Amino acid sequence: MALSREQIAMRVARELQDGFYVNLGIGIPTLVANYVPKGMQVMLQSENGLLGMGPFPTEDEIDADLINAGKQTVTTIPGASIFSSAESFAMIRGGHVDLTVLGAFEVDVAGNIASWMIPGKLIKGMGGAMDLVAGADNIIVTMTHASKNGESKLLTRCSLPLTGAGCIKRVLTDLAYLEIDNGAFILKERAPGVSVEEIVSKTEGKLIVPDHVPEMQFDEEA
Amino acid sequence: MALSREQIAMRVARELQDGFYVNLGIGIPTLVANYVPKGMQVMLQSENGLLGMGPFPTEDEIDADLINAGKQTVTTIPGASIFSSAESFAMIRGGHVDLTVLGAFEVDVAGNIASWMIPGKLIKGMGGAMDLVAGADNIIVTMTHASKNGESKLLTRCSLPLTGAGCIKRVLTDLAYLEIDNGAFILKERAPGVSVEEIVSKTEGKLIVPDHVPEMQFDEEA
Amino acid sequence: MAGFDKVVSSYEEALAGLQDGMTVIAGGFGLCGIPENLIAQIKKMGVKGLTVVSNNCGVDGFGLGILLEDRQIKKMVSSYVGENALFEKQLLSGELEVELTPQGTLAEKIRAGGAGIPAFYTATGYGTPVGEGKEVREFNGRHYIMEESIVGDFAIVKGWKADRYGNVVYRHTAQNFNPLAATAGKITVVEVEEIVEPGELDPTHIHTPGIYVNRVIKGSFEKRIEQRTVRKG
Amino acid sequence: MAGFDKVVSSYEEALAGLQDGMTVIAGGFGLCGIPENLIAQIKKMGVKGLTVVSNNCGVDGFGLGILLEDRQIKKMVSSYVGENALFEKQLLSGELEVELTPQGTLAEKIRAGGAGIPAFYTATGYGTPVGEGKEVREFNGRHYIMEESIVGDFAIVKGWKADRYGNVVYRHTAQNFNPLAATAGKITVVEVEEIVEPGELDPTHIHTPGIYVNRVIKGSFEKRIEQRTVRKG
Repeated sequence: MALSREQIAMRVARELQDGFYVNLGIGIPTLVANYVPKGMQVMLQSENGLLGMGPFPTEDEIDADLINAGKQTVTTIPGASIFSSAESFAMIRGGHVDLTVLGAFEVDVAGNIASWMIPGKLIKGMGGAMDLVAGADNIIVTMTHASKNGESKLLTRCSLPLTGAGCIKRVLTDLAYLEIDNGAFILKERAPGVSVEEIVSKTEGKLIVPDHVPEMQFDEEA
Repeated sequence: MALSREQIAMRVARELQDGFYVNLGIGIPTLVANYVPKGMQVMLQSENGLLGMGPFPTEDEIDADLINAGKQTVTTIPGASIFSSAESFAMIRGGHVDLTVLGAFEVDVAGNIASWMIPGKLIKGMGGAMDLVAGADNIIVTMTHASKNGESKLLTRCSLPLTGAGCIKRVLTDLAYLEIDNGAFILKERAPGVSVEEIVSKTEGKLIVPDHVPEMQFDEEA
Repeated sequence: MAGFDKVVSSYEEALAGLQDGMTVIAGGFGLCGIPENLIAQIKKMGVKGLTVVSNNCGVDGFGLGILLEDRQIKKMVSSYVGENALFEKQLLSGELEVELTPQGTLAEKIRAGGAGIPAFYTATGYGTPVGEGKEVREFNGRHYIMEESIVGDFAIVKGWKADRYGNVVYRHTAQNFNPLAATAGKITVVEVEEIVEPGELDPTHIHTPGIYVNRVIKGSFEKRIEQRTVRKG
Repeated sequence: MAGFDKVVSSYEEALAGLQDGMTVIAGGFGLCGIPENLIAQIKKMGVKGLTVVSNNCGVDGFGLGILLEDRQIKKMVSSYVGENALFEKQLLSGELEVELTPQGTLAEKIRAGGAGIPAFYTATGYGTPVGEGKEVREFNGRHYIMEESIVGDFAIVKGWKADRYGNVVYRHTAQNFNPLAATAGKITVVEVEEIVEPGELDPTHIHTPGIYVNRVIKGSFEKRIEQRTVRKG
């Protein structure tokens, strides 16, 4: 069965390391914060100028002057710092963020990513995504493997305007965890109960399937 | 008679305007701060990261962490701000400083200035001077008109390595106040008791002498 | 008004000189830290043909969104259109010229404008539509594109407190683009919640030194929240 | 040391990994805000062939000047030589390679190094020896030269207070190049007068966010004054 939003977040959370500074994009990536392993500390960077983002505020704590990059009201943790957008992207562009998690419309075998525009139909704008993918060595893309019509989003070549070129090495979809290397997707893990065949059929770009593809395990409630 | 250091500072001070942000170089320029006209406010910028420099401290006030660009212990005035060297030169390079006063070894008719190096003999380094002359529209150079041997320092072409090219429009020497325009020095004022002939003889670069060259007046004690 | 006292008493005075066709850089991220009263004054003045540089364009009916209603904006330079239906509509229909600029590049372009840096290189946008037509250059084996700086005829800024000399501090993440915008306006206007006397702000805590600021005005602010998210207490 | 606790307890640990031939960026201006104990530790370690990026090179016998005595420095990148006889002597004799860099350009090169900007344009130095061999480019009718960024293997920084997570505040003009250096070291080491717990520093007053900092150590400081100037009380 395809992973739930929560399971995607749980699987991403396994890539965290103690002491990581992490930027989580809007949507599913935001949920990763709920699954930081016990005893591990990570610090969340929000590109509007906050390092050390805390949980949502209580009704009493709400402050219009304290939001994250998703424009949600948030809090700070002890040891947080707040700064300008130039400083925030100095951190991002300068490669100081340890892990970036963000969504996408499409990725391809060359590590290209498209996430900000569907010509003639939808323009969200790139926000900070282009800076994040250009600045990070360590990016995980979370997305659905195929559209509702079954069309693959893991492509030979992205069809939509790019967010970044050649910068993506790891993709977690609702069906599989894949790495991108040397012009191909490499199937590393599959979602519980999802067959290799289904993944193959829904992956348009070149896919390398190792002899053994372990199934993800989720002990926790999701 | 040639102007004293104090008289040079007094004459420069007449170019101040109320509300000016001013950067004063090391040496004579520093003295300008002593002659700000009564009722006028100027704010001194020191390129090591201080806007709103106050007078020297008393013995009790001395603080090793509070110095100016000349490495002298100073104080701050109410309304001062302190920032990094990058921010300080953002101000300077960005043209936000209203007036810069600095010394020089040589200037020439093209508005070039040399102030940081005598090959094989002396290297002070340019410090912030190259940024100051590149960033300011409004610069006054203070210097002696000629060397002790009588060699002119106001030249057709600077002989020493430049600090900045084509950036100087106003020069105050111990003998005269001159403007630089269209490839020539224009003699605007002469020091009390100094003849036009002496200035002509000590100016190597092209000099335009108007029919009337007023003598500077110093009412104040100097 | 003598010396360094930059306080003005009316929004008319605060934006005096703003004319049709000018470029305005606005601080704020989403609806957080936006100069809402200065924007309302621009609407009231009715100036047209503006180029507005701002990460977002407010929302329908609030913030910069209200300047779209009467087509006062000719061109937006922004990174994000997402939460503003009228903005997206005018963009898709071509009524509004939009220069979509990555958020970090936008921040750096404004900072550079204030800092006398005419252009810089960044890897952001290389190989994407943002890089099209821009100079590409390799440093240490990686590709970068050249981005030019931005300066504004006016910068409109929302601060928390300012002293009379125009030194400004921002509150929490309402800082965002505001200190950058403040450096890059030929005329920089800051509206704040509180005006204090020079000396009341700690010199090392000042976010925007007064040298960048031309006018200061005290306003009162709605501070609308875009995404009200809470947890149980 | 788990999570974000970056405090180390010895200067040996603070500079572990520093090797011959590395590039070290040092904060400080004159003798103000210099990481004096970290410099002393470099002398003690005896590493050689260093490239040191610092606005000044201390004075004879104090600050970075002590690294000149045993020729530990191969190359200096500085804006000012003026107050250091040994520095000027080694420079004039050619024993020491010196890349004289305008102060504002030096500050911006270090900031750019930390910020992922490989190069930028500035008018500073155009038409002077500093501009020789550098690309010249015109923007809006004015000439600018291209300057490339600087990164260091180590950055050594003097702060006032830091929390355990490496958030740093500086005192008065001891700030200077320190926050820039802090961003540009592959390993950034900050020595401070006081270490506090996370949460004790106001988030909006932090000059160097902890993300840039790898190690923090508490030291005691001589803080020598270069030009002791006083007025009568």
